[in-house]
Formats: sequence, C-alpha cells, structure tokens
Amino acid sequence: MTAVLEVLVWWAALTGIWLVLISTVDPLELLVGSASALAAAMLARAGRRAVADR
Amino acid sequence: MTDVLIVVALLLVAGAATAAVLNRDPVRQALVLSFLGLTLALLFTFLQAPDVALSQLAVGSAVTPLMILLTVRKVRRRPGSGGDGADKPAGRER
Amino acid sequence: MSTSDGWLAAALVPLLALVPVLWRIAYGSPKDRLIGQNLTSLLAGLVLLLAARGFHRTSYNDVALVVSVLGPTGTLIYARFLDVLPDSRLVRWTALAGVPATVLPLCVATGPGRAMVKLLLIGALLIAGSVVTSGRGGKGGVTA
Amino acid sequence: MSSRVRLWVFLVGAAGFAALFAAACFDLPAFGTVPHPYGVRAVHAALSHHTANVIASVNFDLRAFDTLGEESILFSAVIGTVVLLRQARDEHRKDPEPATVHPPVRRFALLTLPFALLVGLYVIAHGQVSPGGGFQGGVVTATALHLLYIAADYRALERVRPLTLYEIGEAAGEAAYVITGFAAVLAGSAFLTNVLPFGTLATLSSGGTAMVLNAAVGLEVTSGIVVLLARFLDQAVEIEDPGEDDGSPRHTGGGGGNGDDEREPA
Repeated sequence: MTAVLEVLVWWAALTGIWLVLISTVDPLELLVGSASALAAAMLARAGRRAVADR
Repeated sequence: MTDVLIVVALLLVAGAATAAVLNRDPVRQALVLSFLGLTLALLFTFLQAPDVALSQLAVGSAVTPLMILLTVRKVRRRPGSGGDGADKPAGRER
Repeated sequence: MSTSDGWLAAALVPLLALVPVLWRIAYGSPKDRLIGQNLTSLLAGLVLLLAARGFHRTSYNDVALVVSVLGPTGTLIYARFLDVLPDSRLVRWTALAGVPATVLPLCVATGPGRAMVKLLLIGALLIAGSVVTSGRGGKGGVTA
Repeated sequence: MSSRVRLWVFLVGAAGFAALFAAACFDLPAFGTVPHPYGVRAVHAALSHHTANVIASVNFDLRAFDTLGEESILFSAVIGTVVLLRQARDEHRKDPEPATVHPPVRRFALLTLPFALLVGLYVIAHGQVSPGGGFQGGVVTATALHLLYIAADYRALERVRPLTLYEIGEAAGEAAYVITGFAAVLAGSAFLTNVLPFGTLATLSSGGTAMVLNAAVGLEVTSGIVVLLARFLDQAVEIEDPGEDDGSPRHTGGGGGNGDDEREPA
C-alpha cells in the first residue's frame, strides 16, 4: 500500500514537472510524459530502498 | 554584443585548454577539463549551436570526470605505484 | 542598445566572473578547485539563461536545465573522489543572490505561464544544487 | 631518423600546412553573415519534413546513414571496453565497502535522481522538436542512474541496475536503427529514407522516421553508457589485482569470465 502511494506521489509530481518542461500540450505529449514519469517514479522508490537497506 | 560574448568565451576556452596542458596531475586536469567543457558549451550556445552545447555538457560534466577519476583510483591502487603527486592517498573503495 | 543586447550584456557579467574562477581551478588548493568547479556550473547556468533570453530562443533554456541537473552531480562526483566537500560561503551567496537576481527579471520579461514556471524550476534547482554542495558537509560528503 | 631530420621533416610539413591553411582561410565566407548554401537547403529540407529542430533533421533524416556509423562507433567502443575491462583469470572480486554519505548529500542525490531521469527522457523525446536528442538525453539518463552511487555506494547502484537488461538494450537500440532503415527498403525506397508520415510540425509525432531513429539512439546511448560505466566501476571498486589482498575475496579466479555469471539478479 505504501509502495503504491509512494510511486503515485512521485508520479503525480513528475508528470506535473513534465507539463512545465514542454511547450505545447497534446494527448501524445501527455501519454509520453506520464509514461516517463512512471519510470522515474519507480526508480525513485527503488533507489530509496536500495540506499535504505543495504 | 554577441561578438563580445563569443570573444570572451573563446579566450576562456583557450585559457582553460592551456591550463589543462600545463597541469600535470590527472585529477587537476580532470577539474580543468570540466571547466573547459562548460566554457565550450557556452561558446557553442553563443554560436547558436545548442545541440552541440548539450552534447558537450552531457558528456563533459559528469560522465567524463567519473571515468577519469575511476581510472585514476584503479591505477593508484596498484601495489608498487604509490599516490605520487596525488591529492589524496589511495583510499578505500566504496 | 536594444533589449536583447541588454540581456546579452547582463550575460557578460557571470561570464567574466569565470576568469578568476579558472585561475583558482588551475592553481588553487584541492578545496579551492572544488569550489571553483561548483561555481563554474552555477555561473554557466546563469549565462545560459540570460543568453537564451537575449537570443529570443526559449528552447535554449533546456541547456540551462541540463546544467542545473548535471552541475551539482559533477561536483558531488569530485567530492566523492577527492574526499572534500568544502564549506563555501562564496558559492552559497552567489547562488542565493545571483540566481534570484537573474531569474526574477527573466520571469517578469517572460510573463506568467508555463515558461515562467520552468524558469523558476531551473532557478530553484541551481540554488538547491549549490547550497547542498557548498554546505557544511564535512569530508567528501562521506562521513565514513 | 635522427632528431635533426625529424625536426626538418616537421618544419617542412608545418610550413606546408601553414601556407595551405592561410590560403584556405582567405577563401572562407565572411563569419556569420552570408547564408550558407548548405544551411539554406538543410533548413528547407527540415521544414518540408516537418522537423522543427534542423539539427535532428540533418542527423536522422538527411544524413541518417552517417548517424548509423556514429552509433556503431559508440556501440563497438562499448563492446571493446567490456572486453578489455573484464575480470582476468588471476584477479578476484571483493564486495565493495559500504559508505555512509552525509545526509543532506544523500537526500539531494535521491531527490535529484528521478528528476534527472525525467530531464533525460524529456531531452530524448523532444529531439526533433527542441535542442537535444537521443545522444544528449541518453547520456543524461545514464548519468541520472549513477546519482545512486553518489547517494550511497556501488552496492546500492548494483541493486537497481540489472546490467543484462542494459546490455540487451544497447544491442536493441543499434538493431532498431538498422531495422528502421530496412523498413524503408521494404516500403520501396532507399535504405533509411524517411517513409513515415511527417506529422504536425513541433509536436512529438513529427519528423517521421527521424523520431523513431532518435528514440533508437536514445536507447542505445543510455544502455551503452551504463554498461561502459559499469565496467569502469567494477574495475575501480570491486576487482582486485593479484597483488592486492585486503578485504574478503568473493570469487577467486577460475573461468576468467567477465563476472556476469556471478552477479545476482537485482
């Protein structure tokens, strides 16, 4: 549950940042942005866990 | 105005490149090289070539220093080759 | 002098500030050199932001964005290998004074919108990166 | 050859070069003024293929074949490094020592990590729209991953970096480029011709095959740099020369493999 929540928070924040970075918003842009944000969010969690319990 | 920027950036690039040659220690050279990379990126931007500037930045600001420093660490760790002229003695690996 | 020339003239200030930094990187002590490296990426980020505005190319801001991400990373890599992360008031104050002094006028000139938020984001990253890498970190960021 | 003769050979060569170089310089077009004929044509070609970033159009459309060569250079350079820096028979591996990183540095690195990755992906995805592209973005993405080495140590990085996947990714990126080239042949054009619909200018779907090739290069460069740095890190942190024996050996010689077989899946 916490895992989903953590990734979700990261994903929302990173998708927001993606929307700031781009110049024009269109559906494809949103799709690519949310996919990239999801990958980055999963890595954020994986990274935190890797550092926390070594 | 652009010409002034280009001239200053060119002088900085020339100065940094000379300093990189005059320094003998690889770690110092790596630091000067980072500076050279950043000034080159500025020069490319002033010359309206942001793509090249981005390439230079991407490679020069983290990946190249990391490769140089890892190589220096590996070489200095060799038995019989002490850290001559080194900024720090061969350290532990982590 | 047109307004774009004004922005480019402003870019000359951080650019010229790189001259003494080069001297410190080339001939300073290890601590000085790391401070110099840190300062270089900060000043370069400011130059790039101002130049992007001066050339009327918003897309050039991406270069500054990449500097703001990779600059502190480079500094931390050096800190790890040289085993020093020097406390530097110079870097901290350059970031805390220079970045707002650059980014806020740019925001005013850009006007509200996503482009402005992007500028603020780059500015925040430059400040955060500089403050973390110039803080009282002790040795190399590694307290082994 | 004595040093005197060498000096003369050098002086003659240098004088010849200086004369030709000076002559060539006088024939150069004035700096930054006259529109260059190639530049005008490149901009026209880029706009006719709906590619906003002319450099991306030159790299992935007009000169896509050159870029294939460049991509192959990186590809083979990484393979060469992997071969050179493999674990030799008389070397052994030890576990890297854990490091305790100063908390603010660790927090900063952990927070920057996903952001840097996002910026890298952004630069890759917008190669045909704004400055950047597969190479630049790929290097940023690969660097982002190594923030974990800064945040903690090599162990932490090894845990989130399934190296085999990146090795496959590198090959897949290179293969995707060639396959896209042959797809154009199947469609009845020449190798690497831009055959896809061009899309709307300055959107993610613009540029036709330029967009696909850009993504392939992004994958190849990201994976290639990760694999490259992995070899350097292995050598500097894990692999020990025969003479060195501080620390506990994890694996003592034998096989002379490159170490993949004993790396536990992350």
